[in-house]
Amino acid sequence: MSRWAAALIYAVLGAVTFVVCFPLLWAISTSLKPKDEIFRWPPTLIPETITFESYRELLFGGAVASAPGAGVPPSAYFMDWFVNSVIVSVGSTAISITVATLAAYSLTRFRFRGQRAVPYVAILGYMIPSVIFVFPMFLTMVALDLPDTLLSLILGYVCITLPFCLWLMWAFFRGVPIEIEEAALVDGATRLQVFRQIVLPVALPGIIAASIFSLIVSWNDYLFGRVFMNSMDKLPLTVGVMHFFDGTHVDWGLMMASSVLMTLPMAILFGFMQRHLVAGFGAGAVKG
Amino acid sequence: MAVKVSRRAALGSALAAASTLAAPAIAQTRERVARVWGEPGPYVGVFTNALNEWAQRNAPGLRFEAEQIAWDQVYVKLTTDLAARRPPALISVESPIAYQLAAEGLLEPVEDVNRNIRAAERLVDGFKIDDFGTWKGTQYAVPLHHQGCLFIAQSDIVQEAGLSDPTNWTWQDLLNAARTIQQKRPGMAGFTMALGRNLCGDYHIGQFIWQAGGLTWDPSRNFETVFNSPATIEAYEFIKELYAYMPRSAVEFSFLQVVDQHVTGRTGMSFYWGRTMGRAADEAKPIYEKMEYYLNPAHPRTGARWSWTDINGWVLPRRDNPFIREVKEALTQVMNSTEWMARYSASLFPNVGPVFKDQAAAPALQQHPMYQAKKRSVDVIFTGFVPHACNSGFELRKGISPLAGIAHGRNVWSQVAQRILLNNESPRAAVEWGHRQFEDIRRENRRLLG
Amino acid sequence: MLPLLVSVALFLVWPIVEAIRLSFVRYNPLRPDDQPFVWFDNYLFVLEDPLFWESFRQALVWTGISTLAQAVIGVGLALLLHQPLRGINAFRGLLLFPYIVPTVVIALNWRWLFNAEIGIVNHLLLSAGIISERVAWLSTPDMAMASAILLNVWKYTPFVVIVVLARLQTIPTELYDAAKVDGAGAIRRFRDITLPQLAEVLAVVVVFRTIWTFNKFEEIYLLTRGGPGTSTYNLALYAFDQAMANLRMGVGAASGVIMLGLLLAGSLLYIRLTGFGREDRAA
Amino acid sequence: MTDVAIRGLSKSFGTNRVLKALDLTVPSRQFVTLLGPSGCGKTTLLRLIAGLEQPTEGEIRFGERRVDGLPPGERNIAMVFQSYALYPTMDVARNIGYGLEVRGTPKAERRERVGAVAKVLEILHLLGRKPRELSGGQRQRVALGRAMVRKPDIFLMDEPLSNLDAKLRAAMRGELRRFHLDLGTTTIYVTHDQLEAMTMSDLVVVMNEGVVQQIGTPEEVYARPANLFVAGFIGTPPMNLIPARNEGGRVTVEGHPLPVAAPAGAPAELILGIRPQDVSMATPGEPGTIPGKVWMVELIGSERLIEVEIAPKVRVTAEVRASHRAALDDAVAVRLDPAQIHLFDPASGQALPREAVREVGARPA
Repeated sequence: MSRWAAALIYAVLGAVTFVVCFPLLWAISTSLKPKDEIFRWPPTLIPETITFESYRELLFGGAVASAPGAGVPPSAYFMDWFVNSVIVSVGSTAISITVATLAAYSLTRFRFRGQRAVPYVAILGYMIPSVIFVFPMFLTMVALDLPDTLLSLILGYVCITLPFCLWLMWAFFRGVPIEIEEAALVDGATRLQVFRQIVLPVALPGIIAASIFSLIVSWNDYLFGRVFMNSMDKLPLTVGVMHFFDGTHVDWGLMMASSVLMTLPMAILFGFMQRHLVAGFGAGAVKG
Repeated sequence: MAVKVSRRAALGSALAAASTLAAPAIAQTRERVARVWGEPGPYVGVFTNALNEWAQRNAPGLRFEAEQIAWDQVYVKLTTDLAARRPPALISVESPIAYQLAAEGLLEPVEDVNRNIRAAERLVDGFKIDDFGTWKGTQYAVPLHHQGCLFIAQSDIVQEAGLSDPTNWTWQDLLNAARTIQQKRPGMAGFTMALGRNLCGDYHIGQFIWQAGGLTWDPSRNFETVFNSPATIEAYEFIKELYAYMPRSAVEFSFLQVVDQHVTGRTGMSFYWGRTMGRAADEAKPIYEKMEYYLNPAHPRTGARWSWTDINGWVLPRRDNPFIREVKEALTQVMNSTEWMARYSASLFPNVGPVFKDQAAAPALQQHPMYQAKKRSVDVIFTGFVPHACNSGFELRKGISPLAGIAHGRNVWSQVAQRILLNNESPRAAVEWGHRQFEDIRRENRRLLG
Repeated sequence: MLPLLVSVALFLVWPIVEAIRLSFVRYNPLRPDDQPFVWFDNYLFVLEDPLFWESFRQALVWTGISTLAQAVIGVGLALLLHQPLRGINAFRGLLLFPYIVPTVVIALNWRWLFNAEIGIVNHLLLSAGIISERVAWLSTPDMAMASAILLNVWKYTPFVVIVVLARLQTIPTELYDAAKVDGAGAIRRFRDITLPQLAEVLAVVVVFRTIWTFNKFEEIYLLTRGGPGTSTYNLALYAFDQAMANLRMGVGAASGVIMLGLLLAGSLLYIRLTGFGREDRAA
Repeated sequence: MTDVAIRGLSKSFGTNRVLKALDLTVPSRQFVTLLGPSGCGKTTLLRLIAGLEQPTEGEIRFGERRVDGLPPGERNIAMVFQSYALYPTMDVARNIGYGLEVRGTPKAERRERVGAVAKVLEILHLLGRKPRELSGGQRQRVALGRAMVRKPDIFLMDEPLSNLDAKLRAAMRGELRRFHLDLGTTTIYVTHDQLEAMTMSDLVVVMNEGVVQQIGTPEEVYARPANLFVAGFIGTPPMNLIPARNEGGRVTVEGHPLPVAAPAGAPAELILGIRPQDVSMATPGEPGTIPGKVWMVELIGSERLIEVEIAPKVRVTAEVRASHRAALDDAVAVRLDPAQIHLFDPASGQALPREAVREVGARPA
């Protein structure tokens, strides 16, 4: 490739990258501004005064005990929401991946009636808009005496992530030659050992891709959180931060700081797992 | 029931797997939690603190918990939680919805509470208990607060534009003022109101309709739909004229954006409740200092200055509510306490107007710095507007209508405005469209009217 | 294993069955005990509702433009990212990044960026002289739709990039060598080798993106709530609005079921395109 | 010291009977090859022996021990797979030692035994690598090492050389044979390649359509095929099989009498089999020869194959010295070595008793 062509590609990529990253850079910039600077016109691209006040309020605001005559500001719940989001996304991912892995494995390794239909069902489940089943599922949660619990969210997210995870794992296990399992059986391993020591390590890229997918979906969900949850201290982050719009007031600094903090865990995860993401999603295609 | 049981059985194994992994998520205490719904804002939290003070002394193991329901989420929560037969124990909700719930027969009568707190005697002049949510002679609401939507102007800008005292303005003066300000101050809107498809838009538009003499359903004529009157069309035509001096994006504005505009100095005048002043005091002192509240500009012919007012009371869901007795006792205790009620009202000054005389006269309110600094405006907010208070469920104070809540759920009033402003429909055609929507609502819900 | 699968299927299938049941009853959520069976009234209501058709049209615009833009930009970026250049991995990481940004975050950011009064986008365009007065991005019907589409393209183009990139990496380099020997230039090589090799995966991606964009709820709900007016409504918003704001659960469910039918058709197309599960039969 | 005894073993997949009441004894310490075309059931038989499949009926004994109910791990066997089936996530050392690992062999001992095997296989330097970093031959050795390290009673090998290139395959044949001689472990080896079977085995089991066709030493199955299938399957180039007749106790081909007597009780129609190596070229008209025309000539190195059409569609291939030249359509004749003639009953496909084939007026066979 000529140097000019390379320079051109760099230029195009650089420009696109800037456009792509700009919303987040702007969010970071806003989150570091003091409140009066946020509303200034013309806006300052780089904060003139840098303050971590918004972050402090989010991260440590919960420590402020509320006086009996004053309400608790929503920002005080931020860390609760953060922990909730971690619990529900990790919890639902753990369940989804466990079930999907076991189910996909048995789908590819054992014969049973209706086996062939399962991937079809999975792919359908994978395309159903959640707006259709959020309400019936909420009624189910109520019937199970679970509304307003993190468990209800976990189960809800399992429902929306499982079909895709199942499908992805199914695609992966199909690619695992049965001979290596037989070799292990001949070597004297039990079925469980075969699964744990041979199959799982081989399927690891698939598991990682499915986990990332599941984490993204459950971490990003808004609708289920909105409908299932009530208590301020039990909300997931996505629903919680909407409380910063209190009708008459929104603190954009706080909003952007929470945007940054919400994105951060996913960004870190993504940084570490990017390679697997491409590899894993290459195997199937992806729900978005 | 059979379905439910089999479903439980089927889900059992999934739950078993789930619960081992999610043990921390479900580990919750077994205390009884009575949920309290209210708007976002500190006052519901304050009231809940008061309820909990009662609970600690009188009902061990019971805890009240505030759940803030953002304005635009009221319907989602109401719909899902009532449909799931798990209502909260106590609700403070915008009055038209409260009226609707009362007519639906979903609420517990509260005459006893109102009697025990001597509500009738304590109520500030101009309000009656029935205004808060009495349906067919039964009281379903305990007066809690009032919030009237008023006209806000920056005195410096008004003076600079050479305009008269807004106290006596009519619509024409308003239009003229908006035009003048827009010309004199480049980059500043003359006037701002909400025209988005949301509750705030409904409220702001409603005021103009009533001032012109229009209304949606006529309670005196068995709630006949009367929306398509010349008065209504006149109101929308006026809004269209006025829109020329509003920010372009007013067509998406809701509560927040209107306050934002005013507090950040990008409009000379606006409609809003008390909160704009409170926020300006927090964030924009120079604007706060020049900010004045007035009764809404009068319609030139009718002279009416109606103000969309949330005449807000506590309501108690009747069904599936195991806390009725305790909530009533707690309410009685708290609302008999002038101190708590004053604290409630003062927690977001001057957003939640005091409903009781003793509360209004309490030192916590009288000596509030904002009251000291802005006595004239606060008096308008707390008491001056009361004769002009009505709302879409209590139009022109003619009588309670249970249909308005539904119409707000569909934002019919603001949808009409959007058809005019965004789709360029003629006001007459848009109003006719709205009329049909309202007529549908009336037909679908005739049973509510009884 | 099997009981586990069955219970999961129940968890998944039950809500759909319930949604179908709801679509045949009149159901005011405030009165959960009163659910009369009304046959196809809800469907008739939906099909006679101009707002449904308006939402449907808008959903087509929103889906069509978003998907097309995602496919074109996605393939273009994937081709660039496929070049063996130094530091290309850093670009890959940054360009795939939007995919993981939570919808709530990006919707909030968009509202902040495109804020008509103090948004940075207006500021930049004004100072660059591209526009002469502030554009009310989210309150002008066309602009609101454009902003929503832009958000969708921003967030989901990385998905196309990921999949196309994975496919590009499997195209044997011999093919290009052969084409070079045959004297094909860069453009011909792209047209005759790259594109046909990508065709299948592109078809899959486009079907997926189409179905998913068509079903999107949160992006629009959080950005414009369907407004201004109803100019950014799609079917998901319509269904939600009917059920929640209009207290017509049955109508909401019916429109959901209609969406379900459309998605079934889309899935069939997908299965056709990929021959999904065919290899299974041979095994 | 384990022999393998198989009695009445059947295996069906659905309605498809892959093995049909098969009996087989694999003597202890022997290298036994299961040879047959693809689909003949040889791999299924191996997998049944390994315990990877369950028989439909019949029994399998290792020595005195009946094993057909045991899981593979309890049979003390080792298996080398066609694809090697190396564990992709484990390095070579762990791959080899895995069987020991799951049996709880202490780490030190494991390392020692893996090392010893690796040394024998000359893969010591590869122990830290992952399978994907190995060449085909190296993978093959690792797979072998994995089988050897456990000192199993029986080695099972499923076409272990088929994925190697020709040269490597030839070298590995010798090595495998050598390992077997050193270790003396009973080995069952599945292949479709008769060269492997011939060069490596003590015994060859020729299978077709789920049935054992012949069991014998390589020499036996080559020199005395039990039936038409074995005759046609074994030997390169394949044996000529041409129609013949029994005319009054004398065998004739296309009307030309051969100096061979038909055994007593032989049917009138016969099939005559003769390897190309036992066919020589002659001048037409010589007694005992069959005239024909040269139909095709192929040079295969030091030899040349001459295909002679002796009647329409009936051709006999002769393998002669490369120096022997022939032009297409030359009129020639072929002479069949009477001592090497095999006769088969076309109805049953079975070979007629070898003792009964006599060269007319010549020395005994």
